[in-house]
This record gives sequence, structure tokens and C-alpha cells, in this order.
Amino acid sequence: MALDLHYTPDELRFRAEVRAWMVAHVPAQPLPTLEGEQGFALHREWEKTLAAGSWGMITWPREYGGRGASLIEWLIFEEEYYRANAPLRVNQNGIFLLGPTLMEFGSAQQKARFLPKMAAGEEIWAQAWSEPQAGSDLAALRSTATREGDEYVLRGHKIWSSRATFADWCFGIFRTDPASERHKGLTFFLVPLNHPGVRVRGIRQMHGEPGFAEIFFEDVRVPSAWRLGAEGEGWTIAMATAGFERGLMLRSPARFQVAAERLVRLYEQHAATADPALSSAVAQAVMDAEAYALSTYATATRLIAGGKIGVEASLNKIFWSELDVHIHRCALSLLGAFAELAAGDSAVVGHDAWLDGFIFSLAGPIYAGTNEIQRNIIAERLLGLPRG
Amino acid sequence: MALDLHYTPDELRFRAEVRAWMVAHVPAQPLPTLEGEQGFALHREWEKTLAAGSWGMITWPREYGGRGASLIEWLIFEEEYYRANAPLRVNQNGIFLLGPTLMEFGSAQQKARFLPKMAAGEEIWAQAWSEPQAGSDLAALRSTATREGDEYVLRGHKIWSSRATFADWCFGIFRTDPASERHKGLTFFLVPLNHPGVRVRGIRQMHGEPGFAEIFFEDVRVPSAWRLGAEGEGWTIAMATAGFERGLMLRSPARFQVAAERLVRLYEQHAATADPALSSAVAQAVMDAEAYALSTYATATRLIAGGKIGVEASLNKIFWSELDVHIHRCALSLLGAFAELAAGDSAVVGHDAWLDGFIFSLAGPIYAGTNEIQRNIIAERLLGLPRG
Amino acid sequence: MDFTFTEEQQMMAGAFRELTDDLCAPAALRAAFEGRGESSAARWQRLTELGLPGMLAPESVGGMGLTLADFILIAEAAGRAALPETLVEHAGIAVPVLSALSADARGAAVLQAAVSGEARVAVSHPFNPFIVGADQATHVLVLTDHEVHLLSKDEAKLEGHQSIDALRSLARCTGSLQPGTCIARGAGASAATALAFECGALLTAAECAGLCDALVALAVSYAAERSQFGKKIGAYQAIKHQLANVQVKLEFARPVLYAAATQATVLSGRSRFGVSHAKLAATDAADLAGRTAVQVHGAMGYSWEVDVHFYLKRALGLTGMWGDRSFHMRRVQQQLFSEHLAIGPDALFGVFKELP
Amino acid sequence: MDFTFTEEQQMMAGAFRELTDDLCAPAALRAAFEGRGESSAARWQRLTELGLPGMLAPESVGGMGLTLADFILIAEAAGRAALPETLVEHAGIAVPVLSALSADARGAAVLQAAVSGEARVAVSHPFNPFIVGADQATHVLVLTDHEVHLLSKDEAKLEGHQSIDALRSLARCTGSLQPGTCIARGAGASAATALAFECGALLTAAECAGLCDALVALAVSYAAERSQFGKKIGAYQAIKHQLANVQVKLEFARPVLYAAATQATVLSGRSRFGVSHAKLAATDAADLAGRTAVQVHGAMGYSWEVDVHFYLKRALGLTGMWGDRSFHMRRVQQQLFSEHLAIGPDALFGVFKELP
Repeated sequence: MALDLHYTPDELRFRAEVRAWMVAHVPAQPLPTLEGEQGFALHREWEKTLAAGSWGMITWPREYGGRGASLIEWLIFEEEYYRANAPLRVNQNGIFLLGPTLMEFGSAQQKARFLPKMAAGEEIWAQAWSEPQAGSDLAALRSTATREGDEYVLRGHKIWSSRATFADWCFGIFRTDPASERHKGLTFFLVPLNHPGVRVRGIRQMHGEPGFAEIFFEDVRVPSAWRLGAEGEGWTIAMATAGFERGLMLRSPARFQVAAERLVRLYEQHAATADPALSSAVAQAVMDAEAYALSTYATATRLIAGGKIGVEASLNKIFWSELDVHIHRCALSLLGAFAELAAGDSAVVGHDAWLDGFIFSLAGPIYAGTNEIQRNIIAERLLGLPRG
Repeated sequence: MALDLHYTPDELRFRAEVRAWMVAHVPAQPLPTLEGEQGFALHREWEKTLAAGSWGMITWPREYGGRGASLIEWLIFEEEYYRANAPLRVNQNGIFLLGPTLMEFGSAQQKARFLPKMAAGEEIWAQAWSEPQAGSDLAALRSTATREGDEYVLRGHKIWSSRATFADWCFGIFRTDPASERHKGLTFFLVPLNHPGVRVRGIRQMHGEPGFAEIFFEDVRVPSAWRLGAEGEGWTIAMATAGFERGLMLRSPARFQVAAERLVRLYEQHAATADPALSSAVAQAVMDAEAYALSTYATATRLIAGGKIGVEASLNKIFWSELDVHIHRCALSLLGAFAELAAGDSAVVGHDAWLDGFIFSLAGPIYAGTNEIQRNIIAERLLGLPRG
Repeated sequence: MDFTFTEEQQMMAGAFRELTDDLCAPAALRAAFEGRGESSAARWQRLTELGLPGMLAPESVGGMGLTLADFILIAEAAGRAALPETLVEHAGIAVPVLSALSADARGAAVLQAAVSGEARVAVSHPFNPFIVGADQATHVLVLTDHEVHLLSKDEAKLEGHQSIDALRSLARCTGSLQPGTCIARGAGASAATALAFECGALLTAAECAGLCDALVALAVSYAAERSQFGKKIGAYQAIKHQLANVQVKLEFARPVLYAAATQATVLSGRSRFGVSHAKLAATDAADLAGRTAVQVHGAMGYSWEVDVHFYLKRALGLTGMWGDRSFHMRRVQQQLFSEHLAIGPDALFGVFKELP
Repeated sequence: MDFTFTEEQQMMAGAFRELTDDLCAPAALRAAFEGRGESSAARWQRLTELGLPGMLAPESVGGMGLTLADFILIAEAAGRAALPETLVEHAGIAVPVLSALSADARGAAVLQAAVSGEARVAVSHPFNPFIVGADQATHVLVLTDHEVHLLSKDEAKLEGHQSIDALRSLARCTGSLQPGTCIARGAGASAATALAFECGALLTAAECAGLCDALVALAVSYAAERSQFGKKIGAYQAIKHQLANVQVKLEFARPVLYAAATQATVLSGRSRFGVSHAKLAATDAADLAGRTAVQVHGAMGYSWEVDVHFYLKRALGLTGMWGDRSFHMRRVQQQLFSEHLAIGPDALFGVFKELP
């Protein structure tokens, strides 16, 4: 039946199962930030705990450690995950981005080698996309891979690599055809971060933790078994990965719904002295979080019915990233003079880390394709306006 | 003394004089819209009344019918003018735009011929800038003026000409050098609208009145005495005129302060049921109107001290036009279901014509150079960003 | 859980859109604005041929027995076309209310005629100062908190008012209500009045979403064709990004609208929140679309000659009806801050706080 | 009516800006953030050499006898430089308060030392939960609604707190106030506390305007140099228009700030409106500037390696102090809707309703 917005009995049972597991397993105390060494290790442990319960990536096929769950079950899982205040996913580059990419483009051996360890949380992956001269303009990259026999020699300098400081492997594209330009002649590689010639240097983010890293490749010899897809196919594969990044998985609406709910509680504590406009701004945050959730359910049913995710990924990117900034700006406004307190200060009200969240939210309109680029995509591909 | 924000005794006396005159002369009932024939005639009468009191354009030199007033006196005059709810200026193209242009570029004969009648409100002027293919891109215009002996023959099609439906004269630029491109080879002409070959056709605006017109020039023969400046100097002169348009005179802050004050009264009537955010939005309108006024006083003192108006004209344009839209959107929100009532309907609350004002405000971000163009100017000329 | 429309729903909406593409082509709207062209009665006849007036009436009276969720795409398309006929009020509000009150003989008789399209029913509601479309109606359904009356056009004393949208006739009932026209009293009447409000707010929201769509389409087609400074204005980021921002608003208003359509008639705290959310989201989108479309068109957009103003004016009228922005924002806040409506990731379609 | 600064005022500000260009060059700030480089005492010494600490003290105690309007450009430049020293609190708030309360011997003695810069005075105010810069102060001036106390660093029991801005030390006084440290009581004390609030709000607004300026400058210089897709990113309208919008906010905050500086100490309804307006306008501009500067820098802007975060964090701290956004917006609304402050075109600098 169309527009039937009720969960099935199976979906309700599934929710109950997730909820029970989360109650039993989510750490009582929030883990330290995964941008630090100790926090990273604890988040790694949590991935293993998830995997042990077969909750690592429920939409994956059972053969790779998943549950073959539907997208609706995935959304329910995420709702319960965020509702339980479970830790951030240190494994997200693997399970959300590289995993689906490997399933589509990897050889049988590669799938068998990489996917189970990824699902088990045993190998944590970093992205190695960007380069100093190629930010939003990914096709401008310069790192090279030169074939020598059955090996490639990688040379170059990647940057803004999230997780790389403490991760095990990275994936990225390199220029295999030195005469090529822009999107041609690029090839996709998987490289262990402890491989000879690979050097990782953390980049501190605004809040002071090394959430980014640079990766230097100095004559790094890799076997062709670590090449994903054919030579020259790198751009196509990378675009597929970027599609997964902008797609349904990575920005669960539950995250924003939980934040909006906390914002309502915060507002209630400050209602008597707040700018009257904040009551409407907070209400708008709740509405937008729900709009994003409803839109995600609509996209999920469309995908289940065989649809493809297209330009709505760009619409989503703009909407959630602006919503996230909006929620956190409201919160800082409500906190007034307490807003500037660093996380962990004894005078911080509650444990909601609004300031860290605000700083984090500022990255939203930038990464995975800046919102300016998303607006170009919407204008050109959805509305059909002429290219610049 | 610096930052001395007090009026001098002379300025206070001047204010009292303006106030007394306005009380005695401003029509008790608002005039009908100047976009209609009857309203235009009544506004023409009002210009004559103003001129009779030497209030037509107080900053003009006495020899042309002005008072040689200072810019501070001008601002005071405008404050009292709007405070008295005096009629819109049907004469604005003449006194604010062409008048100063003539004083700078006109011959002695031209000044003597045109300025006194302009100041007296006897000849009302229309702009004839834009052409169908040249909107924001004025240099793309195609109308021509061909020299034949001591005459020129004008041919072409001007559009978006405000006031032209009922005005007496128009001014605009025409291409005198057929081989020229863009800003070169243009010449500035003054043409009576009842001259043989000139045909004016009103264009209805959104609200249904012919506030714009098209002007067709069909082999219009004009003497060279109606050419302003030299051949080929048209662009320079037109840019000077446009500078006057964006400059200090045309958008008096008093207009927005009066509107903001009325908005506060409207809010007070609806406070009990309004979206709480509207209280802050209304307060913001008042603050922005005052900010614009303060900025204008600052610019005026700078000009008095010998400064020139430059890129701040672009800053002003964006600020007042967005403020005007903001004020009227707030008002329509407060009016709720009554907002859509046409002017003159018996159920319209008060006589504040908020809906007409809203429609009018939508033109603000467009005319005198769209706000997009103003932002380019600010970015390139004030901030020094590279040209597109 | 299924968030798609059926093929039937899409076909029905598609057929209606085809019809309105013809009935409400810019030239036709312009003619109607100027009192020329096809008559309202002729247009109404063609809507009737599709069976639209009776969509939400039971099959027993000749209707299609469908629900608001089936009608929402029709309302959206009516907005997109700036349809001058008040099909949405008639079929989306009056007919369901009359269906609910069909125990009354007078009501039942008019319902029959309303389903066939022979009768055209305008709606008076305490939340709206004006009745829309009364001049072409045969009846006025007058809803109050305690009584519902059904007046023939002759029985209703109407005072006309003028909207800035000349295709939208406004009126007020000035006469007092007589006992003879009453078709429901007490709880039944107040339930009908409450129900009508939710339907009205939801469906005008859908119309606004449609208007937003139309405004974006106008602006896009102008921007793709008009050149300034040597290139199409639609190739400038300043234009692209403004239009993309409108589209984002529209795309995130639609699922809200569709979800609210499935529950608007439940009359719970959540359904009221959902309907208000839909009205706010859709009217916000239409407001931004109207201003952006004018800006993209430049001076053209400010003129009568371009079609933008038809849609902008309609949106302006619909935004104030069935609860204005302030009403719905306050209702949302009341649910959140006073009624403590359950929100959060497990409360979107119902609450599961009781699960283990 | 003269809305310009004198040559003297501009020269003073120019000299200070030159000094801070040196003291607070990005490398110097970065060193200070990491606890390296020049000491705070050394920087303070150089500020003292310009006579800045005593600008607002009477000439009789060695000060310059100037006013807030003279100091406003200094505060703006301190913000623009993200100066780590709390010169603004010391010279703009503590010194004028001590000057007003110099009848007290203890106050008079510290005033003398504060004017020379030998003493550094931090300010505790009931509207601020934290004292800024107490760790480098020699004294803490504790303002309350009924009493003013002046504590030496030893007398003040301070509990440190940590701002996200590592160059901004926060503290709270935890000890109870002893009679021996009191320098004013009653009306004099409450007047001083009220005066300090207006000065604090105004001067942090000026600092925020300066921070906005610095953030725009950083973003502009990056955008003019960084290329993407074959051209400088500053040549894209998306970047240009965002930065132009920030500049518009800044340009219309400045005259508000300067006008408020001429009347902040009057303590009238209009002066309070003006100060709150200035705080709102300047903090809004700085907020937009911070977010825009991050966006223009892309991932760089989000990293520690680029200087944006110094200014963004400082603005974040200053926005909440001396009345946060909510406080000042409510105060403006109180003036408008409860106190019926005269507004309109003849009320900007005074009211002329009585004129004939």
C-alpha cells in the first residue's frame, strides 16, 4: 500500500532486538574522542564488540559479516544506535565507503581478503583522496603510480585524510598515466599505512586534535593485488565511492534528531531569558531534523523499489550540513557566556559537548564536496541550468 | 570636535522651519499613486508647491532654485519630509540624477535652459537607460544616434523607463559610433517625450499600474543642443548619473525609519498571537533602519569634509534594499490572512499599504544595478578579489 | 513502511496535470485575469469529467472513496497550475465534511450534487476571515465551533473583498445564521470544523509546494535563455545558487507534506505538529521561490508581462489562510514546549519508548 | 554634527595598530598559543609605552583624560589583532571605574599604578560568570550591585577555567568578599557597576568588529591566491558574494558602534538601546565572518594550521560576555515594546517631538 507509514511487525521486532542489545552493550561513559590515540583504540574495541553481535554493518551480505538487512531496518538500527548514545563509528570509511566500493569493483580475492576484516573492525581504513593542490577539484591531483613489473611504485602527498593518524590501511587514486590530464589515467589503490615508504603526519584540527593527516608516499612499492579495478578506472571508482559518501548511509537522520531533542531540553532550561527568536529557531531545528528523516525514509523506499540515488545526494548534503550548523548555533546562543568553555572544563553545563559539536559542524558544509559545489550540481543536473 | 553627534542651533532652527512648512502644506489625504494619470498630475502639483517654498531641492545652488543647503540639512529635511508623510517625489529623476549630472557636464546654456524648470517642477524627467537586450549589462545597448548636419537622428527601443508614461522629457545614451563596442562610442542625449517620432508605451507592473514604459525612437531628429557632453562621452556621464543614483540622495534613511516605526505599531497590535521570532525581526528592522541612518550621517560628514562617495554606494544599495524587503515581509507576516487584500479594499487594516510596499520592495534588489552586481563591485573594488 | 505513491495515484495526478497544463497555460491564466477566455464553468466542467470533485466521497454516493493521501498530489498540481477554480476547497474540504455529516438530509442532497460537480461548495471557517471562491459557488458550507450550516448561494449574504490575486475571489458572510440551514450541532460540528482546518492547512500547503515548483520552473527557463555580459545568466553562480537553495527547501517540504497527509485526520498532537510543519515548510519554500523568481527575472520579474506574479500572488494569499505562519509556528511550539510531544529518532511515525 | 574621528584619534589608533601588527603577527599569536615567544609581561610593557592603560584616566593621575569615543578605535584594533592582553578590560573598564571611585584611598593608589601600567586590573562583574585575564592581573576589581571591591591577586581566591581560546584565561572568584577590600557602597557602587556593564558591552562589540575585519582579510587573501578548477577561488561569485555579505554587515555595524561610544555612559534608555544594538550588530558580523572564513578556506579553515581559528574562537568568547545575544536582544525589545523608546527619523540623536 502506498504512503503506508507504519512499521511491519518484523520491523518492530527488529527495533526491539536492537534496543535490547544497545542497552546491554553501549558503554555507560562516553568514550574519549576518537581523534586521540587512546580514544581511537577504545573506538576500535567498540567496533569489535559491534561485529561480535553482527551489528557492524547490517546491510552487508551475511557472507561478509553483515545481516543482509533492508534499508528500513538500517534506518531503525541507526535510530536506536543514536538513541542509545552509542560511540561514533571509527570504521566508517571502511563500512560505508570502501566496503560498498569493493563489493561493486573488487575481485573475488579482494573481497575475501578485505571485507571480513573490515566488518569485524579488525582493519580500520583511512581516505587518501585530497592533495595540497586538489581540494574540491579532485581531478587536479598529482600523485603517481608507476608500473614496474607486477608492482607499482607510488609517489606523492595526500592531505586532509581523516582517521589516517591511527588507522591501518588507506585507499585513494593515483595517476598511472603520466601523460593524462584531469579525470583520465587515474587508478585506485589500497595501501597499508605501515608499508615501507608511507609516512603519516597528523594535522591538528581547530580543536587541537589530529583529526586529519597528511600521508607522504615515498617510492612505495605495492603489488598489483592492491589495485582496485583496472588501470585508468580510478576516477569512475572514486566517483562511486563519493556517491556512497553522499548517499544514504553516512549521515543518518537519527543523529540530527537526537541533537534536536537535546536542543529542546537545553532551550527549556533557558526559555525565560532567551531571545524570543530562539524558540522559533529551536522549533525549526526539530522540524528540519524530522524533514530530513522523512526524506530519508522516502529515498530508502525508492531505493528498495529499485531506484538509484542521484542528485538528491547533493540536496541531502546541503540540508543536513546546514541543519547541523543551525542546531549548534542555537545551542551556543542559549549557553551564552558558558558557550566558550573547552570540553572537560568543570563549569561546562551537562555533558553535551555543544562547543565541540559546533566546531565539528563547521566542517559539514566543506567536506564530501563543498556546499558550493553541491549547489552547482543541483542547478546544472537537477534544474538544467547551463554550465558555468 | 570629532564624533560630535549633536545638531547645531542653526540645524535645529532649520528643522523647526521644515517641520512648520510641512505641517502647513502636506496634503491631509495621501495622494493617489503617481503611477496613474490623475495621481501623476497631483504629484506634479505637489512638486510646484515644494518649489514655491524653495523646498524642491535644497542642496542645489540658489541660482538654480535651491537653497545651497548642507548635506546635514538635507538629511534633516528628509527626516521631516518623511515624518510628515509627504508625497513621493515624481521629480526624482530630475532633481537627484539628471540635475547633478547637468551641473557637472552641461554647458552654461543647458544649465540655464533645464535646471530652473526642473527645480520648479515644471518639467518632469524620465530615465531612458535600459534596452531589451541590455538590462544589468548597460554597455550592451544598441540604440543609435546618427549625426546629420547639426542634428542627430535617434533610432532604437528603450525599456523599464520609470515615469515615462506621463513625464515630459527623457535622458539616455545612444551609440553614435556604429563601429564601437561596449562602453565606447556612446553619447548622452536629452529628448522631449512629445517629440516627433518618440512613442511611449506603458508597461504594467506587478500591481497593474504602468510604472514602467517602453520608449520607441523612430527616426527622431534632435538638435545637437540636446546632446550632453561630447560625442563618445556618454558612458562616463551615465556612470556619473548612476553614481548619483546609488549615492546619498535617493534613498533617504528617513523612509526606512518611518516604515520601521509603523512596523513597531503594527507588531504591538499583533504581539499576542505573533510568531515569537517576529518580535526579534521587528526589533532588527528598527536597528537596521537606525544603522542605515547613522551610516548616512557618517558618509555625509565625510563628503562635507571633501571625501567622495565610492564603493559605499554599493554597500548602501544592498543594505537598504534588503531592509525594505525585510520590513515589509514582517508586516505581511503580522497581517496574516489580511495581507493579500488589495489596496483600497474595505477590510484593509489601517492605511499603511503594506502590500503595495512589499511589491515595491521587491524591485529594490533589482534596479539601479542588481544586488548581485553590487556584491561583485564590493568584492572586487573594496575587498580586492580577482575579477570573474 | 512504504513512502511511495501507487501507480494509480501517480496516474490520477498525471492526468490532472495534463488537464491543467491546458486549462491554466500562461495565456489562459492571463486571459482569465483579464476576464477573457474560457469561463470558470467550462473549466469546472472539465475537472468534473475527471471525477475530481468526488474523489474523497464514499463510493456509495458516487465518489471514489479515496483519502487525503490520494488527494495530496492533486492539490500540489492545482497549486502548480495556479488553478483559478477552488477545487481544493470543494473536493478536499467541503466534500469530506459533508460526507461525515451525511446523516442530515440537506447535507446528503448537496453532497450528491457536490460529488457530481453540479454543486460547487465554498467553505467558511472561523480561522479564515474570508471565504474563497464564493462567487462561483452554488453553496457555502459555514463551519463554526458549535454548528455547521449549509447555505445555498441565495441564503448566504455575501460581501465581496478584493485580493491582490484577481483570480481569487474573497467574500465574507454578513447575514446571521438561521436554524433552518444547520446540518450539524455539538460534538459532530466541532469535530467537522477541526477536521476541516487540518485538511485546509495541509492542502493549501500542498498548493504552495506546487506554486514553488512553478516559480522555480519559470525562473530556470528564463535564466537558461537570457544573456547578460556575454553569457546566459543561468550560468552565473549567483543565479544558480539562489535557485538551488529554493529547490532544497522544496525537496524537503514534500516528504513532510506527504507524511502529514497520511495522518492529518487523526487529530492528535503529532498530526497537528505534522500539518503545521507542512504548512510552514511549504509556505517558506513558496515565499523564497517568489522572491527569487522576481530577482532572477530582473525588471521583467517585476512587470505584469511576465507570469511570475500570478504564482507569487496566489502563494501570498494561501500563506495567510488556514492558519498563518504565526499560528502554525505557535502550534508547533506549543506541542514541543507545553505538550511535550515525543520527538527524537524513534518518534517520527509513532512512539516506541515502551520497547524493552 | 560631525561623524568623523579627529586626526589625533586616528593617529593614536594607527600607532596602536602598527604595534599590534608586530606584537600579534600570526607567528607571534601561534607562539603565544603554544606557550612560546614573547611573554605577556613584555607585550604589556610595550602597550604601556604608548600610554594606553591610562587613556581614560584623568590627567591629574597621569592619564590622558580621554573618553570612550577616543578609545573605541583602540578596542576595535585590539580585536582585529586578537591581542592576548586584556587591555580593553583594564583601560576601558577598570580604569574609568577606579577613576570614578578615586575618593577611596585604596582605589586611588591602585588607579595610579593602573594608569602607569604597573598594576594590571581584571574585572569581575555580576553579568559575567568568568573573569578574563586574571592570571596575568595584579588586582581584581569586583563589581556587584551594592558594593565594589578591589582585591590584590593574593586576596582573590581564583578558580581557573578553560576557554576554547587558549589566549583567553578565565577564572571565578570563589572566596567571600571581606569588608577590608570594599572601595564603594550603595549608589556609587551600583552606578559604577552599571557603567562598567555599558563600557564592557560596547568595547567587546568593538573588538568583535575588529575580529570580523581580520577574518574577512584572511579569507580575502586566501581566496585571491588559492586556485581550484583552473581559476582563483576568489573569482567565483559564490565566494565573492559571501564575503561581500560579511563586509556589508561590518560596514553597517561600525557607525552604530561609534555612535554608541558617544553616549554609552549616559545610562539612558536610548544609550542602552544603542549599546545593545552595537553589541548585536558587531557580534552578528563576527559570527558570519567566522563561519564564512572557514568555508572560504575549505578544509584548511578547519585546521589548526590556518589562523582563522584564533579569531573565530576569540569572537565566540566575546559574544557571550557583557550580555549575550539574548540579553541584548531582550533589552532592545524592552526599550521598543515596553519603554516605548522614541524611534523614527527625528529621534536618532535626540527627540524633537516638541518642535512646532
